Amino acid sequence: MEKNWEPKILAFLCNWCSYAGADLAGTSRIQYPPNIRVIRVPCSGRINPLFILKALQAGIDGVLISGCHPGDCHYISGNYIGRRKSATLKRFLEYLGLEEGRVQFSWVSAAEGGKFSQVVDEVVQDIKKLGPARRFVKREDLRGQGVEGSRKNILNT
Amino acid sequence: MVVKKAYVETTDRMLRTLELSFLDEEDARAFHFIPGQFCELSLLGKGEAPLGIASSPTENGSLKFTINKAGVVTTALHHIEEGAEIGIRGPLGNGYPIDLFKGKNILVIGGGFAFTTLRSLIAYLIHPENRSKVNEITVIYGARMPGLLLYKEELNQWEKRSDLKLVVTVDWGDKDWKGKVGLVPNVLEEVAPSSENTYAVICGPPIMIKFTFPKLMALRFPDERIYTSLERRMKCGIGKCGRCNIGHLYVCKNGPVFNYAQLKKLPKDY
Amino acid sequence: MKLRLDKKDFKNFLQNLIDEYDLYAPVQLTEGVSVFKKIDQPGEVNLTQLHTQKPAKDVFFPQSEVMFRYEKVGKQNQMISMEEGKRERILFGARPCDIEAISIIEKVFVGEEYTDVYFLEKRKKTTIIGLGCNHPLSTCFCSSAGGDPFLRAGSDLFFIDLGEAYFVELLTEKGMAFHKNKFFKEADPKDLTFVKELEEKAFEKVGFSIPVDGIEKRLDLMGESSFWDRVHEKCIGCRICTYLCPTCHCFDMVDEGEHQRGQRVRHWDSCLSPLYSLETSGHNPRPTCRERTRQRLMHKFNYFPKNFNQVACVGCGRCILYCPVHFDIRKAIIWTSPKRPKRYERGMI
Amino acid sequence: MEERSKAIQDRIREKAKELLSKKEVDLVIGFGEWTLPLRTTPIFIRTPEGAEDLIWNSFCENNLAIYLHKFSQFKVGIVVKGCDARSIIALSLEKRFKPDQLFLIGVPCQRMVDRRRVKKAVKGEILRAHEQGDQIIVEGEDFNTTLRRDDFLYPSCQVCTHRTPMGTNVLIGDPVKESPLIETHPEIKEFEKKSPEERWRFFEKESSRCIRCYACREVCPMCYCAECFVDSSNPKWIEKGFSTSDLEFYHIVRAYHQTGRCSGCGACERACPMEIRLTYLTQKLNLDVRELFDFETGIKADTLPPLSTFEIDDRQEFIK
Repeated sequence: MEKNWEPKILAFLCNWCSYAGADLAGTSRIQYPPNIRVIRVPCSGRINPLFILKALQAGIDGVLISGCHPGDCHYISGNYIGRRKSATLKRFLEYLGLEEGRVQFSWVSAAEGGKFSQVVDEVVQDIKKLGPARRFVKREDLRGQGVEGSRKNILNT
Repeated sequence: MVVKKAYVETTDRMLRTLELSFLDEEDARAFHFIPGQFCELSLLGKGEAPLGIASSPTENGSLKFTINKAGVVTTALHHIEEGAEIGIRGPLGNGYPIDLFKGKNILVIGGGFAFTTLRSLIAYLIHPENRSKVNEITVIYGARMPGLLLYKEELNQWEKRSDLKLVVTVDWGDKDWKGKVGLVPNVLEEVAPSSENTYAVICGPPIMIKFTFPKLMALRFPDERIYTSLERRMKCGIGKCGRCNIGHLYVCKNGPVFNYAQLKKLPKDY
Repeated sequence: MKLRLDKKDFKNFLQNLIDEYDLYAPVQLTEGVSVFKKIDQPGEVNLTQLHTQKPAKDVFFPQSEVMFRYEKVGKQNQMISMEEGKRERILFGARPCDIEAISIIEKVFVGEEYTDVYFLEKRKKTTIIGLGCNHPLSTCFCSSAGGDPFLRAGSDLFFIDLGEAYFVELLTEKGMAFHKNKFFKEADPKDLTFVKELEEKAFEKVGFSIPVDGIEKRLDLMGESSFWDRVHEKCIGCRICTYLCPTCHCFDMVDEGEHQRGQRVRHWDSCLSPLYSLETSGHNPRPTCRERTRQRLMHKFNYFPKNFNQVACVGCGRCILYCPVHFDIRKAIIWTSPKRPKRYERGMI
Repeated sequence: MEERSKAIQDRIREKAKELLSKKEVDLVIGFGEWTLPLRTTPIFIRTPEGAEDLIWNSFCENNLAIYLHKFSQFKVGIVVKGCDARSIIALSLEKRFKPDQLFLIGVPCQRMVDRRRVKKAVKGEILRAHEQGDQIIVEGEDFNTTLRRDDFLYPSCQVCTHRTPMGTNVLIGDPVKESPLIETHPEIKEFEKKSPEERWRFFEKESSRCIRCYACREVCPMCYCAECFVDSSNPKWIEKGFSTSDLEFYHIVRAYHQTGRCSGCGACERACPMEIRLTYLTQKLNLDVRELFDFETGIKADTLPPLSTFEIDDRQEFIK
């Protein structure tokens, strides 16, 4: 593992609860690790498994999906649908051999700034234990750089 | 090549014209084309798209393309800024049979944004150097709405010319529209140009082409004197990648310009 | 020149090739699945399967091939063209049908007007070692398609398995360069008679029963035949037959990567995919499976002969073996013939 | 066995003839003879006389439900096994057919024979094959081997517990006693015991063989999206290039999209020319769905697929 490696974590936060929760954590000046990049989504049920896979493929070390508590969904049942998707996807990825904990889920309400920072803390700790993502990551060297023996000529296009 | 000028053509903002100039003098001199040919414009990271050349060989120094926003590449070409560099591969395809047009009347029928290569042809024919080579030129050009007409300024100039008969029509007019209203095949029937000693050149959406052919037949145009430019999905542009064939001919290499006599022999795969 | 190579020397012979060339030969990926791959160890070569899954065209026209890479430095685009490895290549263990197919692809890619440098460069650098088919499969119909199980054309060297040795023929200039190879010995006169025997047996097995001859003319009259309404019915539009076909050569070009750097790649493409001919306007000139199946068969047996005087099918039988819904191209060929059995009319394709 | 098959075959023909001559259906989709041994092919019968081409044996492996998309404009009679019928029920839950558009001729399935395994069990090419009792006799140029049928069944057939088709209009032959040949899914249980590292390596090795022919997608009755995510250019989910990561991406999503929809027919695995193990993905999802939501695909015609519905008290111990 590289020295000073810090995990990159992508968080999909639902607009109505978790995003507001993260906001609250910020306005209440609760500290949490700066490893997460947030993408705001309308609802945790909006998460397409493709989003998670695409993130992991791009080399994200961990993905956090967070939505409203059961019963609190702004769209009544979005998080219930999302919960089923999450359950099956998590099991499936772990079955295939992706490390447990790369993809994590949480319920954080708009009032739980403290819980949000705690969740992020835990996720970062978990991912740090797992180390940088290797499986499923698309290798950089296949993407147009560092080919041995390729001749460089500058062509004006 | 570098984008010299870029502007939106139509009110729905779906068509944008790019004027490109070569970065290299030598390339510019080496680039010879005839109206009706096309180029593959290439944006790194997005891909290539085949586009008909809208400028005429007589307009030295720059190439003009009018691009319909449809796929990934064309959308990116819509967002490209003036001064940006893009790649170009061409000229490809056969182009309009200009040599055959010598001493003949020319009837140009265009619809929608397929007018680009026809603009190239007309600009070429009305150039002082070439105008004397052909007799009468009649142009019928239709679009869905007045706002969707391409090259409006030029159309105005052409209208004023005495050596060119221009009929512009739209499917639906608006309150400012003073020209014709009607579909291209019907307008063709109305204008009824003589087929004597005349070549017809059609380019437009498949449905327009389909309905224009019978009207031309009725006007007694022989099959060999009806030329049309076809459109297919293309990748390589040089007859290798396989997808644009109609029968044993490749639209990119043997076309895109075919006459009706050729098309009649081919499967109806277009 | 006729030589022999004892099987006990075979490994060393291969090692010798690996030392001097980039060697491509069949490798088994898992039981029953093999492809042509670059060989590092002689032990990897596995000739148990008559046909590899992916044909030998993969060596000259890979499924995915980088055409060039690009990088953006400031506003400038820097293009990096791909350089092929310097070493000469050897294709070993390709069957006559695959080799014939390479010459068919060559007709398209190496033209008068435009030449495909990616293909040509590889083709020029490659010495082809063919391998005769002692036991053709029941799906093979190479003889009917103009080849045969021991066709030498296209090969620089030709191997025939004699059991405990290989019979080796040096056929071209490129092949003759091997005449001093230390593992080759003078061929036995007995070998020649044995080869003759093997050839006759294989010829007999393959036979000439499929009426490929004259199919171009027959299909000329069948452009809108009801045949096409039947033949596509069970096709599900997967790309197996086109990807595994040794003569299919359609490709797609796409850009991969980001704005800053990436590459332009070409991939195999298939006429059976709806996207193949879908225009950006949304119009698809081949909207259903019927047109797409017709395109596949017509391209092979009508359009291609029109352009190149040869059918684009070598009778390897891969499309018959691997079709998930069991489409048999031989039946389609027989259908076009006036001598087809009556029950074909009922739609038994 | 072959006597039973013969009797079934006769009754399938009879039924097809009846349907076609009374014009109750436009066509009958069933199985027909094919040129290679150990195989049959889907055929499409439009005339009563044509019904004579229909056959039934232990090689009727295709899931014919895929053709219902192609013939959606017709009234179709279709020969179905247990798995085909389950696919059809799952599809009708997704409202793919008009009611009464289909006439299902159900055949209790004797489990189908894995032609690849048979092929690997003998040396040389198989030229002829036939069934006799519970044995398959395969002949080649210089061999004649008798194999026990039950040793050469498709993995998906070995674990099948719903061989008698459900929701059929007519059932030909008596329902069979339902029980798997091997208890649950030994392969999956075995696989789960391995370390994540090993499991990933296996998955990587399998998917790296993929040649992107998408046959697994095309043969699947449940894969009918107008635009598959792999074909989408905007957004571009995967690149078609060299990286195994892209192939893994495809196989994960293809399988995962079948969650709660897969009937476990195994058509994807049979179609793959590179012999990639695919059912170990879908079977796992089926097991999960059974465990988590107590759902089996295509058993009940009125229960929504698990991912389009929910229960308030679904399991959520994995959520923080």
